[in-house]
Amino acid sequence: MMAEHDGREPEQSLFEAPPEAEQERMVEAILFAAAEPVTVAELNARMPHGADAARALESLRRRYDGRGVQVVRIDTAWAIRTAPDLGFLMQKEVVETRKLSRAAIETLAIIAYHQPVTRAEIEEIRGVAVSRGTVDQLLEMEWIRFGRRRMTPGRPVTFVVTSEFLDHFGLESARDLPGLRDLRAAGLLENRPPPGTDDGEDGDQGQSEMFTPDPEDGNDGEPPA
Amino acid sequence: MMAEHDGREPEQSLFEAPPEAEQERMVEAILFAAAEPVTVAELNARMPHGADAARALESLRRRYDGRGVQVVRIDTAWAIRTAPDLGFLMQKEVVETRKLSRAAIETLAIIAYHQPVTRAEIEEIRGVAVSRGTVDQLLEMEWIRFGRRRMTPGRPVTFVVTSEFLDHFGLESARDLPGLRDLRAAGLLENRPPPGTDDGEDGDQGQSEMFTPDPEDGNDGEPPA
Amino acid sequence: MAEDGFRVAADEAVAERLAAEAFIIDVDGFEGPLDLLLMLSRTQKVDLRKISVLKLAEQYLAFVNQAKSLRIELAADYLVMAAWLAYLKSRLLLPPDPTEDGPTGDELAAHLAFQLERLQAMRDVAARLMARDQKGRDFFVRGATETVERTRRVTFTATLLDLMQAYARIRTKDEFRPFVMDRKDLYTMEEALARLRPLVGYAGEWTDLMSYLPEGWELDPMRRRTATAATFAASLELVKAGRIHIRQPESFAPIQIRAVERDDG
Repeated sequence: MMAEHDGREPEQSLFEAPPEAEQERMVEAILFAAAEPVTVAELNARMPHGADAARALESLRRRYDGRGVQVVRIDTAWAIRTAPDLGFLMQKEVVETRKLSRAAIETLAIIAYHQPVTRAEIEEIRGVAVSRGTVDQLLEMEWIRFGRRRMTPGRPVTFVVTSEFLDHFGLESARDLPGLRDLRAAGLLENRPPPGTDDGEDGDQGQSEMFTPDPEDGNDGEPPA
Repeated sequence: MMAEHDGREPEQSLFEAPPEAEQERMVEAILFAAAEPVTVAELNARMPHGADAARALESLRRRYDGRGVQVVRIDTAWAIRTAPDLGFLMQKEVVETRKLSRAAIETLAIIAYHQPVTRAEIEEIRGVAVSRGTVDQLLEMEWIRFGRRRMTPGRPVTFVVTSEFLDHFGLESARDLPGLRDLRAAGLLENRPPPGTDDGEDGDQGQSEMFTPDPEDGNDGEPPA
Repeated sequence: MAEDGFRVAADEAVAERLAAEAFIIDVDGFEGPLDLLLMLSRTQKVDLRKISVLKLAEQYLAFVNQAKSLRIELAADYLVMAAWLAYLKSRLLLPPDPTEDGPTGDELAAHLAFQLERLQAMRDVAARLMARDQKGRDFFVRGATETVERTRRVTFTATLLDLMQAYARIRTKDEFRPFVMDRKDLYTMEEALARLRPLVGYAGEWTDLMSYLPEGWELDPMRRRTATAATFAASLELVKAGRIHIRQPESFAPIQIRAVERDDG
């Protein structure tokens, strides 16, 4: 039987310790598979006799320097973690762009043209109730905000458009919104659609559909001059 | 410090895609963060526009060659796994799995080598009825799943192995099953009906069709669902 | 002497019983006749491709006969196989009858040999498969995974043209005001909800839903209708939210609601 190594001098017990490169592989595999950070003591306990986990760890850490994952110290233990600059890869944002609903766009238009305006006034103009969801949505998009309360009984809140709104629509101020006369001049109030813009894409048949002056042509925000 | 750059970049798409070394870091971070294999499609979806995950994967795989962890392909997906020769370090991580019965192991092998295969065919090969529990167990482990129905009278369901099966046994694809080539060469994967039976029904289905040797085409061994 | 003889007899009885028991255990250990045939074929000590099916049939029939003499119940499929092998044996021994249709004895024998070889091959690859490095035993997945957060962000957009068209639509509509539903006589579900919410907390007993109509709306039939519809819709919302119970004892009976007690959920 082989005499037991006394282990006093681990540096010299190369006789049975695996080569350094091999020790590094071991540390790598252990850190990878561990659910929790692993201490050097535990690494040494799990690795073959004579291994020097601290040293292997150090060279592993250097190896991962600048890589997509890094060997990091957490308290007294070690773990492999995503490089901080790549954290963005761990979230996946699905952005969906939808067209505003008719109710929302109408409400928005009324606020833009009549601001500051109360909810009751919006309903008066639209002729139907304004749902809470519609207003919330516009508030959340930061296209409208609360204005000053109206000095009438009940002190109702008013709504105004925001600078984000102006930004989005490329307006300097709400006063730049074309007036009814401009709309008419631009053909937007004509009852028959301008030639060549006919498309049947708008499937919904609201009551006011019959008054819609023309089908919208495309999605680009440029109003006709 | 940045990972080394590779001087000669042949692509012209530098305009928006991150440099290759950076793409490799990204793939590295994503694969390290996941326990389940990640498909190339998902890698591309999570990486910045213009990135080429497949290429980054290839160089990452080479980088980890011989390391304590490895980049492995499972079907159309990729994952990092510890090197099998270091399993002895991982007693802590070993999860006791339910021991499979001999019937379950044989049934699994028959499905893997003969897929897509019907229950009747499994029974024909084993010479005994396949108990419901055996199939249920394999389904529950997600090692097998239902394949397409066979276009024969009764339209029986077929079974195929899953990518979880491939992952568990460290197989890149069903084509890499051990001994597959020899079995095929020996004609042991043919559906050979007993003499004297009406063999009109099986003309359409070579069970081994998926294994048709065709190493060039990168098609994963899975039949379409 | 007599004692010895007795002992010998007793020993034989024991041996026989043990053999029978071993046999029972063996039969139980087989997965059907094909498995048994495969085991018997190994005694021929040849490549499965060169096996003598005739000899194998005889071995099997001998096995079944032995089982019968030991009065061991064999499952039906073992007996079916025995009958089939007896038939096969006769086909193999007798010269082929040219008037008879169907497969020859050699064809049947070849198929049986194929089945045995295939079963053996499947067992071999099953063993090779199980001997592979396995996940969670020989190689391991990442222990500390990071979850990918999937955030779904919906952005809404509109163009200036949309905005102007919407406004134009409303302003044009003004000219046709008579067509528009009169808001004065419309009670919305939001209003009903706002009214119901604080009130239902006090409804410890079943209360008629109609008692929750807003004051002054129950007189005019049109207003009563819209208020009833809105209040009913609002009550369903509250049921969905788990705030109240709702019931109607029978068709056309009054609809009643009651608050959900805090501690019964």
